[in-house]
Amino acid sequence: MKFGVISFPGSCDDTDALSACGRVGEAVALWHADHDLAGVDAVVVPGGFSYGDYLRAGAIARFAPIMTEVIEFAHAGGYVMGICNGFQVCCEAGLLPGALLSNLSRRFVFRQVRLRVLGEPSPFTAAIEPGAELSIPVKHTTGRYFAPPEMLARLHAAGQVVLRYAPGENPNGSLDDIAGVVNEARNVFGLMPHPEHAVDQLTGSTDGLSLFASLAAAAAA
Amino acid sequence: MSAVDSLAGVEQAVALGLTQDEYGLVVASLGGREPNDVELAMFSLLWSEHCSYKHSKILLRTLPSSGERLVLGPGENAGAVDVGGGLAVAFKVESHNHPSAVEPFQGAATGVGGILRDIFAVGARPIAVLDSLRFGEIDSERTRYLLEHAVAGIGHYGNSIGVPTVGGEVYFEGPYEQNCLINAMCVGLVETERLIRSAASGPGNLLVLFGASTGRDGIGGASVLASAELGEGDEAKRPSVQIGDPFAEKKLMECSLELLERALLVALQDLGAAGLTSAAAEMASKGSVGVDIDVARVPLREEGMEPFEIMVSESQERMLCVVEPDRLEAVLAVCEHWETAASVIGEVTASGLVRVLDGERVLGEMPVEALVDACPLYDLQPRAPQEPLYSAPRRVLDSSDDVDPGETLLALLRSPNIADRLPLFEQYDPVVQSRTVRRPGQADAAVLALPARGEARPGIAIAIDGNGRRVAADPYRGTVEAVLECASNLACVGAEPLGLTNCLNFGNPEKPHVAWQLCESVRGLADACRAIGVAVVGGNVSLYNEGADGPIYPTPVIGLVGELPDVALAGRIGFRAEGDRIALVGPFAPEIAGSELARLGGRELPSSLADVDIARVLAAQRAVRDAVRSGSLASAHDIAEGGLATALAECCLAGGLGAEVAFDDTVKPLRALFGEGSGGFVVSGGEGALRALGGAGVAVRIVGLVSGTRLTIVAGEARIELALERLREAHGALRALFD
Amino acid sequence: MKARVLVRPKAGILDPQGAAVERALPALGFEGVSDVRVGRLIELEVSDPARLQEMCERLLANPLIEDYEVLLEGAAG
Amino acid sequence: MKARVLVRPKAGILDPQGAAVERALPALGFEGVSDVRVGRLIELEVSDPARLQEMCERLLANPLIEDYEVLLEGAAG
Ligand SMILES: Nc1ncnc2c1ncn2[C@@H]1O[C@H](COP(=O)(O)OP(=O)(O)O)[C@@H](O)[C@H]1O
Ligand SMILES: [Mg+2]
Repeated sequence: MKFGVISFPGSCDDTDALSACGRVGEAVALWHADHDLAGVDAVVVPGGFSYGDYLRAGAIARFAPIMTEVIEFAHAGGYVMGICNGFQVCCEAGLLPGALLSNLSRRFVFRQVRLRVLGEPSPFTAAIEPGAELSIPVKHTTGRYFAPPEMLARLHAAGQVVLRYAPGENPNGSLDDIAGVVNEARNVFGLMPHPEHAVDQLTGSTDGLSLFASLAAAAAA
Repeated sequence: MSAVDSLAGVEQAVALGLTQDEYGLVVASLGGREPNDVELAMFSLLWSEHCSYKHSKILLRTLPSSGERLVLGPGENAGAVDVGGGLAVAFKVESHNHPSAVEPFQGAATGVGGILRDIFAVGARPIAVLDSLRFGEIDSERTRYLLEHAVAGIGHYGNSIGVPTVGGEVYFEGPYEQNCLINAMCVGLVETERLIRSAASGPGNLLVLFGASTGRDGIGGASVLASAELGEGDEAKRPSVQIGDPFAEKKLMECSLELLERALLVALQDLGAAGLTSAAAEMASKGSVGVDIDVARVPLREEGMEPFEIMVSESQERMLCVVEPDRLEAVLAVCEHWETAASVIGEVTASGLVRVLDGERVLGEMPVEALVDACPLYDLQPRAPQEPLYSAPRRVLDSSDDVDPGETLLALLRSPNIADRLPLFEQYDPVVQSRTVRRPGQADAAVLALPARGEARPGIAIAIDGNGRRVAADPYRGTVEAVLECASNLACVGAEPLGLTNCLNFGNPEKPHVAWQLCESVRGLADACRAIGVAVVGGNVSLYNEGADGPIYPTPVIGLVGELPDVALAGRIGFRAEGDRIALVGPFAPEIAGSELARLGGRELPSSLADVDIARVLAAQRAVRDAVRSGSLASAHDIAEGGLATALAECCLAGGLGAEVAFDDTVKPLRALFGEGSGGFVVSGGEGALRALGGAGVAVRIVGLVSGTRLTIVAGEARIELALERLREAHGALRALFD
Repeated sequence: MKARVLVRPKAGILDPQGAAVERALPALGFEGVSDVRVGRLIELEVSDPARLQEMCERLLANPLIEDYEVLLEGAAG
Repeated sequence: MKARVLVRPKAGILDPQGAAVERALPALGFEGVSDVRVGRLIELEVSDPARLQEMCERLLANPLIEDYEVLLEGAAG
């Protein structure tokens, strides 16, 4: 099973994501300017500050040449996971519903947060007990999840909210403590927390591994 | 007629910061010819304090600059030490004080940008940033403004470029009110054989400028500004502020590292203060060659820039490299890949001259030596002050003996110099690059993992420190203490010092008392480095840090890098397990004079600090380090600001566990609880492990045990009993600043 | 032609920046200020102003969360 | 009264955002765009518009690096 991790100019957590993916599968780097997904089974759009987060986080990156392929890949049912800046890019690209707004604090926040995995089925959380709590860091300035009321209601009804900040842990003012959502077809997943920074006890926690492992299993199936 | 007679020339030179005598030397070094505008601008910047180190160079030569593990010493953009496995760690700390006083967000951001470039200029990938900040009293509106924006600026740059900010320190003291300090340190990792120097060589080789285009940023900025005091009329000196672009720097960094990875460069140099002028002259000087620069080939951001502006512009995010002509195409291709503009702007010559051209026209022609080496160096005229230099801090607390010691402890925990820094450092990303084993708040030093070597998981530890108030009280001992404190911080995570960097932030060195502070401090620094067995690999000097009320506290900021064999065993501050014993280790001889408590109580600075028994402090550090490395301790924390009681409270809070501690024989409880001095550690673990620390002359005293959810300390007559919740609330005092 | 694009958070969307400005003003002695919203200003030279709307929809604003308005030089604000 | 404050980077001051947008547009098929500057838009209700300039100087803009312009409702833009 092969992951591809995109690097945009300004991506920062791309190498971290590559090595996290490498723990559960094969992982290759993909370059923003290419029109080639190198035959991967799952795409990770990583964290960082693509194009400096200028104008609006993710707004410029979503037009990168490789995104044409990613969008096509996703429409064909391919698995895509957008982490932090990658989540923002996926929202801007229309692959995921909603948008990410400036944190209520208006500041960058790094914090190890507790997350709840909801019972809604998804290939990204399949290996995790529903209701389980994960300890994973967040680090962002623009992480407040927003969707207009009707859209939000639809997301809840369709079980598209798969990850929430545990009570009292919401670091940014996200609506309904939403930390991660999937698209309607459930093959694209976006989350603000950084599971790639929770794959080794030495650097803090291994709770993020299960997300990569779930995805690897789904993509291999 | 001697050109020096030209009044206009002298006047202009003086306006640009040169003295009349220096101007005479410039003329002499040009063979009696007066410099034209372009040349004068270049001389005035290179001969400024900031670039020439004319008041500090002689002193800096007294610092130990060789060591077993040193692989790149002072003189390069950053120094480096060997960390085994064919790897070296390059590091340096630098100030950006004056630009930050003008515009704190951009000043701090570009300060980080500048120090990052120094690190990748030697070929190392930046793997960590640390910051060292000094502001006035916390209740000043200006302090809050500076704090908020400086912290945001540091985060903005470091976070966006993907380099973790893993540590730092901040103090709030009156003497910094009008002259804040913003120092940033960067640490980089490089294969030793890939370290690159900045010496230009090979006449006929090309000079390639890459990165951002050149605008009027900081014309007469850093260099001139940093050589003059800020005060009233501050406004007029404001230069065009430099704006940091971390996105451009990220691409520049990846581009530079790939160029080096592919061995495409002869030499590499960042553009910092004095821009192209300094970069080109330094590269030529180090390689004993000449350079021609054609200003017409420099890509500009603004129209109508004059040649001198192009030569001294401090536009950020630019690098200069020397390239063999047949590698040019490959170099440009790498730059293109990273969306980084690159232009050939000149070439290396055998002339020994820096020549500035505009196409065919020669605009300036100066011997490299004149620019770089002919600037006079000044001996300082130190004189120890007879009167106290600093007024007593404002009293905010009754620190007399009859105050409840519990209340005193809470006041200390609440003090901005001790309170939890979380509200600041949570604005920084400490984990990107996946090396960070100990984040801020977890341990006394940051710990980063190096690539595994077989089963071994070696790492490095980094600490940054410099308590200006104690240096003000006693420049020699205060500086020794600062170095020892960094070494103690490393010991607590199990690391041994490898190399040291420093930034000397002082007032006007032409004043005898400031000169005395500087001399004494550097003497302390040199002695302490020899004692802990490390070289000074490089650093920075920032002088003329004064406001209307006088100089800042003399503030040598010390950055220390060490190694540890196994990061999995890196120490932590926090108590770990109920029932563990707590011991006080080391030759801890606390004094109230010069302490944080004395500051809160509004007491004058003492006229000296107690002598430190360095050998015994080192023995204690060794004992703690070895025990941490063996995994026998549950926690280790050095005693610093706020003394023993504060250290115990910090261990409780970091571990979420209470403690019961007693010192029955204490006669002077206030001093025992809150006094400060070097060499004390609070450690916890099993009784056997703690007793085992007591070898080779190291004092170990078991004083209590980890237990419950309250901190209880009995010291002679005095008794503290506080719930963790109350400690936590007090310790969280800085949170209110960021709501 | 010179154009200005004004982008603001949609009504109903919480605007912490606007709120922060609103909170800060009274402390500086400015009373009587309300409904503060902070958005983005983009100024640009365009050869074909007819394409501005498309530029806004696709790049300069995110229609889910932002409203925009285009001002052409010389036109009324 | 409703007011708008347009804040933009001063001429000559580096504008990384504007540069990034300008670079991105051609790739999206928008040619002929230049001189892009990205700034801030602040909209507010003020009871005393005479004080707006002072507000800009002290809080809404950073006069060191930014220019501002005040547009009052109904006035020409
Ligand atoms: N306090 C100091 N201790 C040791 N070396 C220093 C100190 N200050 C400056 N240096 C060394 O002097 C050289 C010139 O410093 P600087 O002009 O700041 O370099 P750069 O222009 O690369 O930032 C560097 O090699 C630096 O490490
Ligand atoms: Mg340098």
